[in-house]
Amino acid sequence: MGLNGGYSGFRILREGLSGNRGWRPAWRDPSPQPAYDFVIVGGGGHGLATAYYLASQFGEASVAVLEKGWIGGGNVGRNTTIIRSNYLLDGNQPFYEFSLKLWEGLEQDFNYNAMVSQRGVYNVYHSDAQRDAYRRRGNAMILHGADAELLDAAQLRAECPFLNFDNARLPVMGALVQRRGGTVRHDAVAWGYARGADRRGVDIIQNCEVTGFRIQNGRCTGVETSRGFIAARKVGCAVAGSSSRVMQAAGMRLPIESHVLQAFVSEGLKPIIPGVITYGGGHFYISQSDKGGLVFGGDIDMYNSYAQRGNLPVVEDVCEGGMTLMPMIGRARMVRMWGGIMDMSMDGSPIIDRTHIDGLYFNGGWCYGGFKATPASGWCFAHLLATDTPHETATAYRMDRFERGYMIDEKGSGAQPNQH
Amino acid sequence: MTQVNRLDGGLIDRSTPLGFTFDGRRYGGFAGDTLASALVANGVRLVGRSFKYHRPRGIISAGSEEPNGLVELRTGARREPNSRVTMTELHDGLVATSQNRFPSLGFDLMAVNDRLSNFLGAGFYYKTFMWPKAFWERVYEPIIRRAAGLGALSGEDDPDVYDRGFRHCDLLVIGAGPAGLSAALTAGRAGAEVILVDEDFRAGGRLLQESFGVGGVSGADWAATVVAELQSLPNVRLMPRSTAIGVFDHGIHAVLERTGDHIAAPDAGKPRQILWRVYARRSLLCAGATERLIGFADNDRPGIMQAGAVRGYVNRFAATPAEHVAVFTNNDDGHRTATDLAAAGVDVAAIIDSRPDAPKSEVAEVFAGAVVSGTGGRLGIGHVDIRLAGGGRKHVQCGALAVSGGWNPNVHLTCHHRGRPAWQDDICAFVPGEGVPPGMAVAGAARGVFSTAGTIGDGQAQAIAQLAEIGITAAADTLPEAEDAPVRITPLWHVPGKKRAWLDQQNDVTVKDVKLAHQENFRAVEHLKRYTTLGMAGDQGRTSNVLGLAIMAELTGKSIAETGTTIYRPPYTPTPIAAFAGRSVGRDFRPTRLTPSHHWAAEQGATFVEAGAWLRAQWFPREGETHWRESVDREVLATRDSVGVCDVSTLGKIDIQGRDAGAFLDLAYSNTFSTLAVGKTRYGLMLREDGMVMDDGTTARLGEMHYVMTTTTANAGSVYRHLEFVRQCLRPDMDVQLISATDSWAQFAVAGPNARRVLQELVDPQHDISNEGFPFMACGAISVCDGVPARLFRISFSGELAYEIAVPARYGDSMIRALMAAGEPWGITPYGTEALGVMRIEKGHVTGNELNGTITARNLGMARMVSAKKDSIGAVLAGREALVAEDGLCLVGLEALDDGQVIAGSHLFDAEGPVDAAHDRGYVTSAAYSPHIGASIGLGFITRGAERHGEVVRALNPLEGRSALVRICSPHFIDPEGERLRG
Amino acid sequence: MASLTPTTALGGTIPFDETIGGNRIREVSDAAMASLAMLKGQGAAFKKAAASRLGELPAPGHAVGHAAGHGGCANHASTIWMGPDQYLVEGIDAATLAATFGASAAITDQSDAWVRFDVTGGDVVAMLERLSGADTRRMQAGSATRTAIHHMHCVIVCRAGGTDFTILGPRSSAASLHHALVAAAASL
Amino acid sequence: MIIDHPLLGPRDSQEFVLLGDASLLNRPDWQAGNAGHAFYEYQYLRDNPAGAHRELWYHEMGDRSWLIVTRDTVTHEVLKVELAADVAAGMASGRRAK
Repeated sequence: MGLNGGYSGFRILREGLSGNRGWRPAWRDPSPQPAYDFVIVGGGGHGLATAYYLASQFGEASVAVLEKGWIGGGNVGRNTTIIRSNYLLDGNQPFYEFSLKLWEGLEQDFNYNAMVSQRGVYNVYHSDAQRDAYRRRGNAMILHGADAELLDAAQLRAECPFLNFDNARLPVMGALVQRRGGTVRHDAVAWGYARGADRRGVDIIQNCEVTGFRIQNGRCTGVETSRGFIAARKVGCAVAGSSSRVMQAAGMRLPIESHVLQAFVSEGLKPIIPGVITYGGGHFYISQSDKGGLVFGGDIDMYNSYAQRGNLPVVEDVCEGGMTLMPMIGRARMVRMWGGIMDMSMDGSPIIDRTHIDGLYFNGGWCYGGFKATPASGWCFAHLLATDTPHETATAYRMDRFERGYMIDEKGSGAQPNQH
Repeated sequence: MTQVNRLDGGLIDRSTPLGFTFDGRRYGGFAGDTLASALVANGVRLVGRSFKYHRPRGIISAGSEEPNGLVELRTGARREPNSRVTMTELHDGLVATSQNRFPSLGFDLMAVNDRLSNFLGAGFYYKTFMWPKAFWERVYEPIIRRAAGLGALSGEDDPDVYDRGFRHCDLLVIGAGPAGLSAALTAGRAGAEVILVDEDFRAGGRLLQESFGVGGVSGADWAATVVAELQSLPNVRLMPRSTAIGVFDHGIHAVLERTGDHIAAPDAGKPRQILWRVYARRSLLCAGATERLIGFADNDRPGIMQAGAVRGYVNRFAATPAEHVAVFTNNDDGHRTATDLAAAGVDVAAIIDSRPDAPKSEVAEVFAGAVVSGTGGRLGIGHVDIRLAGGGRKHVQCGALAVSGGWNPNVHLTCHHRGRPAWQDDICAFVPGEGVPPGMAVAGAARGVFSTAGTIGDGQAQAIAQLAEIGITAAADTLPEAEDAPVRITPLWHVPGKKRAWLDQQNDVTVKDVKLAHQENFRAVEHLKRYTTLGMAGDQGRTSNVLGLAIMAELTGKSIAETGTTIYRPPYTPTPIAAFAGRSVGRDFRPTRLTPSHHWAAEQGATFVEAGAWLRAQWFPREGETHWRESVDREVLATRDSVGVCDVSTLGKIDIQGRDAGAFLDLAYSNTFSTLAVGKTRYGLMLREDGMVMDDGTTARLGEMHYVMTTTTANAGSVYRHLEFVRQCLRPDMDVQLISATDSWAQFAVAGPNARRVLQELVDPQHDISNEGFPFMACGAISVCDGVPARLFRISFSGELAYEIAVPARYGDSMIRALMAAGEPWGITPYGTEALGVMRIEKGHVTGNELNGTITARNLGMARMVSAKKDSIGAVLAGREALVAEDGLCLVGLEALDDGQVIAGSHLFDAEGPVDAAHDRGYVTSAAYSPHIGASIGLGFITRGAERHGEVVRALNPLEGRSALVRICSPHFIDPEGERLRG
Repeated sequence: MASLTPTTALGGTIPFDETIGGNRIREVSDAAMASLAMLKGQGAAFKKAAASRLGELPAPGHAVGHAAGHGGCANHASTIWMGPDQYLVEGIDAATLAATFGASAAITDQSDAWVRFDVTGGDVVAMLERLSGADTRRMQAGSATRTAIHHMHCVIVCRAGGTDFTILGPRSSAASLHHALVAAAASL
Repeated sequence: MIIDHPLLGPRDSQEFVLLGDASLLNRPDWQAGNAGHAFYEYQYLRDNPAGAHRELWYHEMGDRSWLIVTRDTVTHEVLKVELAADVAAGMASGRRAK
């Protein structure tokens, strides 16, 4: 793509000097065509990334993304912006490491500054047993080619002196650190993929709700939508949060429950938190945005919900953890709390697989880990859609793993979604 | 400095003068002032700088919506960044400092951004800083981050305490303005339990800020009379300085009470703030309304304020923003400001009324159909440029401009369940719409009823209706006389022009930014917000959202109703994180459980360790021991050589009684317990339904219908919950009752060759505890020390001849002292959790390190314990393909070769061959130095482990650059035949 | 042979007793307590035994004084409803109950399972408001509820409305519960 | 949230621990021919409705009852609360009747 239309510092200067009249829409608002080769249901991060990679990596030209509301309005628009690949299990680690590598080259790839900021992710540990478990995990990361460091209390104190080393209910003993982890400006990810896909010919169709699948003798031939029937050679669903609702239209029951995860942001403050810090003694993690807001969260609300809002007990639980780990944030004021709907799967890991219906593909079960997975999820789903074979890093994300006993259970909490 | 802008009258207490400093300069004010009113009275217009362009900023409001008047309040560890001056009650010695400027508020170098604004429009940063790749983190981002934020945290621990509280009521009234006072009075007189909360320190709301009377007296006096009556009613609780910040499910409201913010610092032990959880059967939102500004060129200069706020400062605080004040309005409200200013002796320079049919005014020249096209002045407004109806221009000098663009009802709390406000054309504002939280009603200005008489009447009517829903009858009283003017407004959102017109003054979002967002197809309100950051500042759009979306509606040609709003979320006003945490912080984050021998152990100088909720003795250092290993090795050897004692009271104990107790256990455990003889104990393995091991422990049968189950310390609670699930949800037909007995008993493990000898000193003689009379795995109710009831279990975690002796918890302290005394001849040694851990590893007993939730009985080599003859939880799914694979993981012992070290968390590889993820064979779960064996040993899981005893493998720990050769062996390092146990 | 001497749940030999502001917080360490649970199909025998020894059984959310001659549960000898068919009996030891109920009930000594604090005074409700979501303002003599105080599972028994309450908590958490009560009393 | 306990009246949901879908009461027959598949569906598959949802709550900080709460997952409105033991007993007797 040439300078004209592309984004750059030079372009900003040129536009600035000519009254910024030259900026074009970041994406078009086309009307749906009667038929596409690929229809992606869901204009969230994963859906848009899937369309982007179908076009950019697999040369597919006839692709539509159908979004019932506004794009980026799902969990990509309401998360805590963390990226990392600090996973333990063989089924997960390579996939999230692949994702992290994609993050590292993403902005140049889609010509949009999503502010990928690799300031490190600290997982603080509080007991010998927890340290041993983190050591096992850190070793798994390294063996898979990711980066990991194990800090003791003194090393952690040097990097995060504000942690409550002296007066916490559970002692702060050290941390497992992934330096390449960090944060990304979440909305920009959706917009960057949307703009990149649009420029490669993908139709992004907002305010177009999928109401059903047209299935003829075991094959999915398209989708019924609020804007009429749209035929498709292949239909891919990336609607995490609403997976059960949508796939029910195809007669499927999923190993997934929908739960609400709350997140919180403070007023803008001068920089004080170095990276992403996760409390191992409770439910709390925090980072600081480029605008200065403390962005933090904790555990899900425990009950099934589609309401995109939570309740007070979890707010208090998160702040209790935060105040215990870093009492300096006490006088920082929260300005907003919100909730997103998570596809909580039965082992805490996602599904990227075909379904029992030909031409219908499923991507979901991301729990609260979906944001960091966005690039790899899009790439791997595009790979599956385009080649009908799973990407090498996503082979474990099968639908049938539960019946056969191949769970990918990082926490070991078993078939209880609200425990993952 | 004299208070140059102080007027006569007002609701301040001139008999109590107060001193404060702003940016180091001393000023004076009075009790009843806010920091904002004191600054206004002292003629301070410039109070801050905007986020992006560092434009000079002045106070624009008199309420909690203030986006500009943000300061760092207090000093040291109590510094509070971004504190709104309008909500800060003045106290003597208050210290405030301006934010986000360098070197000074008057001269801010970062103001250069303002010159570059053409290049720094909405979302500019998404389009650049991408090349060269490495520069983002190294160069660009650090610069952006340095510019981030407004105020700064102190970086020190918050020294104050915060309370949480819980209150119940029939009716929660939110807001003590005319509507709220009227509603509370109606409900209070009806005898209902009423809670009235208001964010101000003085009840009255707008009544305190307006000049017109109610029922023949001033609004303030009427409010005071109502408050007095409410205070006399026992069923009414008034909560000033209390903000309803959130509405949650089923009538739960979060209310933040500021009990210590109006003084320099709270007294010791007293909370700075209390976060109340108010359980309200019904609630009534009387939150009033917020005045809009109007977008016009340079409308952000200090001195430009809401017209209603100007009235508030004049009437309530006897302070005028300037000697000469101009008014710009699109509705009648601006004229009230002019009238009140004049009445207070302030010169009204001009009334610019955009309506061609503007009313006349006694107090100043009215420019009907005119607009303000621009302003001038350095660090504050000096004049306004007026574009007259006919197109002519006029230039008017003024020190302040009072702007009224109409009023937005404060609908925010009605949206906390994702409700959507509805547009009401006649008042040009959003009012509560669909999805108001169940149980909530809205009264007065918060639902667009703006006249004083209207709000008082509406408050009463809504209160009666709300109470009727819960069966409480309230009577309507005759309402006081009050002004009842209609709303007369002609919408004007912004004055078109080339220069920048501000919408969100904190985040520097201008009309131009909205136009750019539209141009780039960020047209959905959520896209508009996220792309331009409109409404993402501290006020969450309370002063800017409606203007922004009205302009977007203009651009798209849609109506404002179609354009819609973004969602208002809790909290209603910014709330300290500490307030949500209350007392559950630091060491009190969660309760601490102490063992019955805790005080004794502390006397011995034990080192303690957190074991879940418990605090346990980790080891007992002795004189001269310099390293913990010395203590632990000594404790292990002493136990194995003679006798040791350890407090094991933390293990969960569950009393299980009933005719079906045995059958119940057969279902809950994978192995069989109904066949266990009375007086015997058996090891039990408990699976989750998915076939993974949930917990293990010994269960004793004390009687035909009576078992006592032991659980691991960590799982005591979850196992009890699981058993209740089995009892109530799966087998309600069974005759079985459960009760936790964990805290009832002080239980001590007495282990080692001399264990029996020690116990014989204490067990009452009638009980035979000889090897024959009380063999391995025996249990029974006995008595010790002359009749103290006790329980004795002959079980061993250490692998030695061992007992667990339990006495009622009250005797625990005494019992450990008795055991130490009785054991003295044999050199009895207390041991802690470390030695316990070493000995259980030596014996190959698994704990949480092994039972990580992904481990099956088969992995542990206990497949035969899963009975196929009966139904037991987990048995079926344990048979799945992957879980019975031939090359599955197997528990093994690991012994380091040539003085190497086994490290938990290492991964296991074949001794020769590649070391990468593809060749990962397993991992080390537990490790310890075994003084008994004289080597570093461990437990772990490795594929086909059962067949590989004797094989040497590599334990790799690249995380710490370590690698060791270890020999696979049986997990039973000690006494594999179990002779010691039975000795 | 050695003889054993009891300590209170807080670990002392004499129970804690302090007045803070308008509230007295007193540790009670000498009360016998036993759990009483009806066994399946034993309803008739159970109720008969209950009638003979305890009199009336409390309804859910209530406690009923069982010692003859005293009204309500103010005498701290009462039967407290704990769950369906489950009660906590104060002031009668487990052995006596076992003798009374025979095979109709499961009985477990709970004298050492709990730490007990009696809180009395004019500001007790204001203090409890800072600790528990239970509507203690409306609790009357004979109201009893199991609830959470600072993440601890507790039982609140009202002996006299507004002024006299008993709080039972897990014995091993005695120190934490005590700290919570004292802090709440001091924060008023 | 408030759970209207059938015996104790309105209680703060913070006193409860939530397990999940009330279908966990329908534990399959371990001896049935298709037990493996039946247990898989029982343990792993969920309707996860957007609307009325029957779910298991345990009154951990209360009377230790398991409750079946019928709750709307979109509005969070609680539609019905029952003692799980009563429901389970009813199902058992229903089974016997067949």
